[in-house]
Amino acid sequence: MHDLFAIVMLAGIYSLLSASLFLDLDAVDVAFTEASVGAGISTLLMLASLKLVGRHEKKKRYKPSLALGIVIVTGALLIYGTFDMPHFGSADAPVHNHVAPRYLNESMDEIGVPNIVTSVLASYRGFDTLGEVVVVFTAGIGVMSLLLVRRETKDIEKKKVPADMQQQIILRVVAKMMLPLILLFALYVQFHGDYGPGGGFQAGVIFAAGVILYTMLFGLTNARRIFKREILTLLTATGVLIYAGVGVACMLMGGNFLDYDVLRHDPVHGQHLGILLVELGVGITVASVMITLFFKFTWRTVKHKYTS
Amino acid sequence: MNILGLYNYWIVVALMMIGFYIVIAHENLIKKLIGLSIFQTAVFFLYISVGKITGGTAPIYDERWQLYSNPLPHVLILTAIVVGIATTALGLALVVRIQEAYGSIEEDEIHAQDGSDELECQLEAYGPRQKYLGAKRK
Amino acid sequence: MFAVTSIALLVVMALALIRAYAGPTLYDRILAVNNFGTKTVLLIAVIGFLGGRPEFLDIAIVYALINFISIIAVLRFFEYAGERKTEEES
Amino acid sequence: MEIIIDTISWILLLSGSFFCLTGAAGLLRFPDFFTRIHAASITDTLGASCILIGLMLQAGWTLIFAKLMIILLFSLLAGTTASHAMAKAALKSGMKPQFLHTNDK
Repeated sequence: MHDLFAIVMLAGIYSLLSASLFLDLDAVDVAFTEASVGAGISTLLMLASLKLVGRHEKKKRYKPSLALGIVIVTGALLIYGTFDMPHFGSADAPVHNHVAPRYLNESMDEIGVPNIVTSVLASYRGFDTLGEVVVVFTAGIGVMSLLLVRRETKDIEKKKVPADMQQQIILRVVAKMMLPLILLFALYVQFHGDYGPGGGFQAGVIFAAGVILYTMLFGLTNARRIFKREILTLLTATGVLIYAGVGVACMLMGGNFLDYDVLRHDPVHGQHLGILLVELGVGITVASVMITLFFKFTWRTVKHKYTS
Repeated sequence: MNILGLYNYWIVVALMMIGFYIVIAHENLIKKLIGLSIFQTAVFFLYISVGKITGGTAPIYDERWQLYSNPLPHVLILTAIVVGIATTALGLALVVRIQEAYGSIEEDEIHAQDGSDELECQLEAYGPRQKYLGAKRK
Repeated sequence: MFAVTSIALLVVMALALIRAYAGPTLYDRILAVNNFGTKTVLLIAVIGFLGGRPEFLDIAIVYALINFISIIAVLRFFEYAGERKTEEES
Repeated sequence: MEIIIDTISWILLLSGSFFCLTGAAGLLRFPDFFTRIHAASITDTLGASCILIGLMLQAGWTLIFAKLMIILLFSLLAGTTASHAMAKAALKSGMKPQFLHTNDK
């Protein structure tokens, strides 16, 4: 298959399928993330960049038999390696006997949050998550500097709504109706993450998806009026600052870094407050980085359209 | 010992090798990125399937259930997915810049261009600067 | 009963997948992807009941949402990408 | 009462699966895009509604019911709109329905 568009669409299906598989393997939070990130944002970014690089792959004449050989040998070695692994679904595998029982048994007393994934993510392993948020932040900065554009010219600004979307009136009306619900749902996912699947990462991505929907249907200029570049940059940094700030606040109040017990008189209440703030920081950073990424790619395509 | 109980690892290995093959055998950079993400998903499957316990349920506390799957791999993979999209976006941005600089996203064409006009590139890199210095001296 | 429904949905998804792979035009693929997405939403809802924990319907909502957005994205970006190469896909 | 509700929901689930299957068969077997979108989207709407209402009856008056309701509304709204947008985009890109061709001859 040489049409990259079709390939990206099949990759989107693959993401949906793998998310269903995660759901079947009891990883609801992971399924949530994979559905919104892998199937949603990843496909969107791929499509936007296909618009820039063209959608046809050049045909190749030779057969890469050497590559096939390497792959088969590596695969055979890996399968040989699996013979020593614990069986699928067995409860006495080494993974289940290290720290996991502690998380499962004492999370409810120590943290007081029903969703154990959230409590591990934001509290037990909060330091890891801070690192991940910084990685997302850095990637946002990287894309910003790679796809830097010069000042916007005047004639582009006149073009408010994309031409092909002006025709789709029904689509635009329905999308306008749905937009508040999507943003509301994102907030629900954000603050319900303690009790069900969800949390800052997923909520940020869903919020960004709502904004991206608006951008696609009503044009970049309209979306830029609400989400100005300066505000987005500020928000990207603010999220990381909130996360790290909670950690520093814990230190100032006499605990360790990101040790939420000291935030309130009751340790469980402190944990609740800490997780809420930290997830908020994660959500803000992820949402603004995703929106920025999409804006950067779309902006390039608009520029291409007018210069070429 | 029942070997068939290991089928989850075989699926992971198969997916991983498909991703690996796409990365090394295809010249198109977008296809390479997709292969990379398939490889990535294979690793996610490995972690998540290790965390599954037969008869367990999702690790969200509820009175009706006693046995939960292991939450630790879920946490690791959740963050890994978000970091994965961040790196994919960075890769796509690089591909876009490569397309602008070389006019192609096929790896062999890029290499061919690099080989043929290496000298020109050097001239281009040094030429204007020398001119500028020369002008300054005058 | 849930098992019967979920098997039927899986069959539907497989058929949609064949259509998505076979094409022949890009719009057929988009249609198949859309159909696949809506069936996944239903499958997740049914599997929740099958597994005895139907609380996780948030995921199905996200699927429906993402499916809609990605269909719009494909339509939006495809029209422009079509402009560059005027050759119609056969 | 319980049995009646269960029976109704089973009938709805089964008929929903049937409609989805017919839709998929149409998607696979029909000759061109416009007939395929017809088969897929119309049977889809009915099938999805049947399955979701059947699940709602199983759930009873809980939060699950409300969430299923949201999914139903969303899929009715988004599914139809997406089908409309697809058909319109295809028509605008110059794709002609096959049956017009045969009638013209």
